[in-house]
Amino acid sequence: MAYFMGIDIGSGASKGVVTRDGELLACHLLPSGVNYRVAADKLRAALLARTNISAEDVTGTVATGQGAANVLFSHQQVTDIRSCARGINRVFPSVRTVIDVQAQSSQVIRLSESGQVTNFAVSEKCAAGSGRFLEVIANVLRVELEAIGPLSLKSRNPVTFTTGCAVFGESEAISRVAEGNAKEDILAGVHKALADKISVLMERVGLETDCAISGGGGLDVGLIRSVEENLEVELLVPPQPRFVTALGAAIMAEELEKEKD
Amino acid sequence: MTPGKPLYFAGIDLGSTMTKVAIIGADEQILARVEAHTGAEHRRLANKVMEQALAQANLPFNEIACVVATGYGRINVPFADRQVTELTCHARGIASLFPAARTALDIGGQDAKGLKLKNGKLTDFVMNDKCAAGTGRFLEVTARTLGLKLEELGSLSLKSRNRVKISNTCTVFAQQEVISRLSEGVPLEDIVAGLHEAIASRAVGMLRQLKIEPAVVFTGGVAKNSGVVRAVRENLGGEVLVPDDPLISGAVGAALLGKEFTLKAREKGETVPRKERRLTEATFFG
Amino acid sequence: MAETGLNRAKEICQDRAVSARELKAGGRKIIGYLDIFPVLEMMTALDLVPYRLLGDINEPITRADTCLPTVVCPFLRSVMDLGLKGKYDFLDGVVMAHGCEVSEKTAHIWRIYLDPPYAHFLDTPHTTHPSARQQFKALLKYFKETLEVFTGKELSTEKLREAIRIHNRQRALVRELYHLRKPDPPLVSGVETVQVLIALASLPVAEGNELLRQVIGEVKQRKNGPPGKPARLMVWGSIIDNTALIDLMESIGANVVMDDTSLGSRAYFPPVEPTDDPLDGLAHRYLVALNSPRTFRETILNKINKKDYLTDLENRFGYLKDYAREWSVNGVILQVLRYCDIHGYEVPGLSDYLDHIGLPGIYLEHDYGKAALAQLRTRVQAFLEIIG
Amino acid sequence: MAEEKKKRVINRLKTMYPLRALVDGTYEKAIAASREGKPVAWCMVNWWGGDAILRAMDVAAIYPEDYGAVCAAFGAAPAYLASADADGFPTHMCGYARNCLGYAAQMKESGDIPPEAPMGGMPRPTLLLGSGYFCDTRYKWFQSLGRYLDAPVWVLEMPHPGVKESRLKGAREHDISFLVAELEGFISFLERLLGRKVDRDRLTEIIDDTIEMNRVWHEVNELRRAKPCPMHSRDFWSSMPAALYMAADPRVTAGLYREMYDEVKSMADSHLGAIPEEKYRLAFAELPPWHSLGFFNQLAERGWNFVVESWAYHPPKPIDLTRVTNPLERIASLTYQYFTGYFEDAFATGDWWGYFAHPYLELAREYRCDGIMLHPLLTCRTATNHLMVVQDQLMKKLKVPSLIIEGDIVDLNLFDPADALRKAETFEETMSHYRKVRQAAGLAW
Ligand SMILES: Nc1ncnc2c1ncn2[C@@H]1O[C@H](COP(=O)(O)OP(=O)(O)O)[C@@H](O)[C@H]1O
Ligand SMILES: Nc1ncnc2c1ncn2[C@@H]1O[C@H](COP(=O)(O)OP(=O)(O)O)[C@@H](O)[C@H]1O
Ligand code: SF4
Ligand code: SF4
Ligand code: SF4
Repeated sequence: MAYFMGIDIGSGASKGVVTRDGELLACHLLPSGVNYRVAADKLRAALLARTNISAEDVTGTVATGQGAANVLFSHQQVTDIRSCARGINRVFPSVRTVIDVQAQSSQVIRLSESGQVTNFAVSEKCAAGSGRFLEVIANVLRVELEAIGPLSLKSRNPVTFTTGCAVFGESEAISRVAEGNAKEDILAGVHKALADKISVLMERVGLETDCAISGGGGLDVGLIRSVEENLEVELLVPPQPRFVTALGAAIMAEELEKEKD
Repeated sequence: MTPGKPLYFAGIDLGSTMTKVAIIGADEQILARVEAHTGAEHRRLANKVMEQALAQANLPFNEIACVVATGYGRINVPFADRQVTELTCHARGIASLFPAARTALDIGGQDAKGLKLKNGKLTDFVMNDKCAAGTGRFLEVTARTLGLKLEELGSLSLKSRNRVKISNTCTVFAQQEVISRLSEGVPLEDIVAGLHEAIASRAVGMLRQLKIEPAVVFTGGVAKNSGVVRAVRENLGGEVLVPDDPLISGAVGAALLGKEFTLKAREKGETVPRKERRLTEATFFG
Repeated sequence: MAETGLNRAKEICQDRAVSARELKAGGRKIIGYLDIFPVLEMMTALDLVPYRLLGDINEPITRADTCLPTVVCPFLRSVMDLGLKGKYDFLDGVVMAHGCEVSEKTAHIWRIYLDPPYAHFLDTPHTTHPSARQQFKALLKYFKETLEVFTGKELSTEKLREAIRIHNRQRALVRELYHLRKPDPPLVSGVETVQVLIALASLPVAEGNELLRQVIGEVKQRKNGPPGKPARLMVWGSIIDNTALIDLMESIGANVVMDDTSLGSRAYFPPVEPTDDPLDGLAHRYLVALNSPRTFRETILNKINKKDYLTDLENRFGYLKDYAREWSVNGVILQVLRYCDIHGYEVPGLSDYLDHIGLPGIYLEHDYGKAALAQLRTRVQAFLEIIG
Repeated sequence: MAEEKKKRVINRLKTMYPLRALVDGTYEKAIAASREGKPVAWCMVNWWGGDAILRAMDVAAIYPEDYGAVCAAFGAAPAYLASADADGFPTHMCGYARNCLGYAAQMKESGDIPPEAPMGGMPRPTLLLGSGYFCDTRYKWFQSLGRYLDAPVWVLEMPHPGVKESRLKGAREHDISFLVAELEGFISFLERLLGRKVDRDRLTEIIDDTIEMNRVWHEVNELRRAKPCPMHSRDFWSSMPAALYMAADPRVTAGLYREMYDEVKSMADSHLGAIPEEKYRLAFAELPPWHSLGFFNQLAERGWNFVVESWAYHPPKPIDLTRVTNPLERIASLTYQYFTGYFEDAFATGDWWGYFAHPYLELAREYRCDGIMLHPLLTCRTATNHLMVVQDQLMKKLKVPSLIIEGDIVDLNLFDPADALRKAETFEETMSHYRKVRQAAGLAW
């Protein structure tokens, strides 16, 4: 019996999964904090504890995400674009396009029926194009991240942001509140702004259905609705969108092992 | 306005971060200067700042011959007789403080500007107001992240012997970089110095779109930060003049322009149309 | 209220496609053209309606991202975007020229992705060398040929002469309209002028002439023209195919009284001179007489083998000095769309020239979007304060 | 230069060095000529024989485009770019042009070659030879130099072949006679400027040598179809300027290309590749990031071999010109061939989008490429305009994927190596995937 581990060190959160015979056994998430190495070690310890196995039982580990280089115990590092494609392929084999919204960037990935990346586009290094924009606004509105989606759905009158910058957007949101705009309208405005950025990426790679959303953005029903409206497509949402990339990494660890044989 | 009676002029600079008011007399002496946070909640309090300035000058509002508003909230000040852009006002204020000034850099909360001056007047300018990187907001966010006061950043960074390079341009992501550098044990002052360098090199890069001629003046709230001032000097490789109160130049310029408008109108036997001298709140999205 | 010419122009301008579809329903064939180098007379002579391709500043560019990169000027990307979105589906063909390098590229990309029944690319030399003039005339013959094949009709010299006459008429009328901007305050505002120009770009030339006559008549009569303002501006640079930018200037204390852009004076001022072979007159007008910075003009060398910078500037920009004098301009806006090379390269030289003749100018680079325009407001206002 | 790693993964050709030295030497030669009071021209790449005419008239020619790449590689560009910025040239314009404008500004200010100019610098020109082809920059740039230089500008005009309209009856003949007329026009301009006549016999000789030089250089590149490919793009870029910017007597250059031919041939015969293990074969479009060429070493470590570049930097496909008697017509015909030879078949197969994507399809097929790396430039539209079409057509017709890495030729701030590497790594999977797809579709590689 072989166990495999996928470790995804994201800019905000570190996610890890353990698989056995292609089955997902356990997953775990913790904040990446400032020391990715520590996060990676803690994540492994937690995963081992959950599955009740020891480090030696793990046949292969693949690390991914922006902090992948800090996962000293991994056997290989792969880009999160690849592992996200693999992961979504396992969850929804019919998916040909996946929108991955993380804290640091958004990306649109096209993939083959076997989960290989066939095309991709990544957002610029600007917080206004990533999940971080939502965090920033949620924070100033004093709304829990979990609540922003449902709240945004209630909006009837989304505001239009006059700036394309997350930082100025923050002050604008504050002023809007002081002006008497409803929080849901402000949130819906941010969701729309981010969805527009995603549409631009989508134009570049071309949409092929089925289409799914992964990453932390997949937890946000407000964002999902905005993207669906923009692209005029229904999005498949995996049960645990934030673990898709880590799952993909574990799958790649399995593949690596098979290649050896 | 009865002739012979002393004339007073007020300038109000409603910035994104700070609201500044200056009141001057006909002799251009500054009789009052007040600076307060603009902040979202406080923004309606522009009238309060004006009130404080009037108290400082010991004048009833009615005595002010002309009120000129500037800054990015200038359109929303109901009691201002005229609105003038911050570019023109800063130029005028800077020229009155430093008659030799030919080039000026102004970094405020929401934008960075480069000005060219000739004979005390604005002749050319450049502006960055699209991205928070390179503006005062970058430092505000940093201070918040580090739990420091804005005022502390400057002197702290001057202690640095080995500043770090901040690789993220985006303000938001740079904050994260700051945190991870800290956790790596990089001394605080080296990080702050790195941030100052980032902001200075960006601003100077923008300023270079104008032909830089001495004397060069550095104003705006960020010029209060001695670390950025040093970094700007290094980047320019030359002397940079900083006024004692770098915040006020826009408001002073606005007041000076108020005087000019009034005198010009008088020459023609006219008066500058006056708004009601009532201290009502400013609005936002006018 | 009786329909005035200005109102009609405004209406056409609000939805350009309406008039096109009406024409189409009436059995006319409509040919889209880009920029000012396709020779309109040839189309008019064959009873085709030349219809200028313009962008839409209010429509976010999305589809064009798949085939034109973002480093292409946003005007062309907008044009392409509208094409891909089917907003030009009433066209029977397109003619594009080698105006600037990117418009040349757009010509091919349009053909690849939209494959219209008729398409012609008219190469346009960059110099006015004698050999280039000959070349251009030869290229006009090819253009004539493909038009004849497309329409199945012969383009006779008489018809061409007649078309030249009626286009020249339009040019004269536009000049007349521009004369009405000379008084202070001008009789017609900058925004109104743009509306008329956009309408002209959407109508058959004869109808355009009618509209112009009507507008000129009523503008001369009216009492409620634009108010006097301290600044009289001339706008130079990349194409302005919408009212937003001019509106911004006129809403903060300026009258825009003159332009040097390709939807405005540049497109209309030079007439076609009569020649034995009308193709000669046309070739001369479109290659030599049209004043666009996309055409390179050598500064003639005298005995000394050195170029004199000021003489060169005078040769290139002297006409702007005349415009400024005739229209009593006291400030020039040098506006360039981001990524427009043709106009971008001119900026320092033109600024030098304006300095030399003592006319203030300011350079504005913009993105062709309503939101982006808002950020120009402070800049324009500061300029008005500088000249005020 | 800075980033070049110690470990050299790419096996550089020995015969490349003298070709590179030839180009580097032009700066010194031009300075010497200028000191002796001889005329110097700053020129754009002028395929159609402007170079031959200059050489026949003993005018030393240097190429500010090449100098832009030199300044980028030496790290001298930022200071020149800043000067151009300061003078108000918009930053979205060509990096080469802004580099040169800044250089000229500094030259005007100091009255001489700027002190830290790489390769000794470019001496003050007697004339500027601009070009009406490829991009608007290539004549607007030289026109703008009037701010700093008093040299007259001549623009050599080009027709625009390679489009559907250039296939109309008689158009080709017309275009070629236009080219010849333009060359004659340039000759008379030069004769007026320099006050002497061109030696027509010498001109004929140089033209014939040029044609031969291009032929040999073409043959060298044909050898790169070998698997593994013995010559990496980096060698191509180092040796291309000798032909592209007529760096020396074309007869000498032809000799050096012949030596290169021998070296590449012997490597191909013994199945030696330019990198240790060729896992992926790539084409490159268009201009490389001159400031970060070390990046290709990192890719070479991963098994990426760059086997061919876009047609625009390659010599024209050889044609038989023996029956053309007028030498100017010979060079004009070769020029015409350059602008049409790579897409002749585009029209034959019913497609008429000419030079846009067709040559890339052909290269991908002939050089058996697994992918193409597209380098859209933020400051150059010419090298960027068509790339999305290229990407689209390569995928639709040949199932060859494209990797897009944005950057710039001169401004290194616009290139992010870490991000580029992340994209490249992902792209390996894409290339492997499409290998299988092509196989399934019955494509040969
Ligand atoms: N509970 C939640 N509800 C809505 N959005 C969420 C939630 N949790 C996280 N997000 C979004 O997901 C983003 C983080 O996504 P993630 O994929 O974990 O990024 P990273 O891997 O970079 O840390 C946040 O910026 C936020 O936008
Ligand atoms: N005491 C201080 N020390 C250091 N920096 C300061 C201080 N006060 C203000 N600042 C900086 O100045 C900026 C505000 O500058 P200001 O010129 O008033 O801008 P605005 O006109 O947009 O309000 C703040 O963002 C902050 O970075
Ligand atoms: S615009 Fe704002 S969010 Fe975007 S990079 Fe700049 S600072 Fe960051
Ligand atoms: S605006 Fe400039 S780039 Fe765009 S079409 Fe006109 S000349 Fe060409
Ligand atoms: S092709 Fe591009 S890089 Fe070359 S000169 Fe033109 S704009 Fe510059």
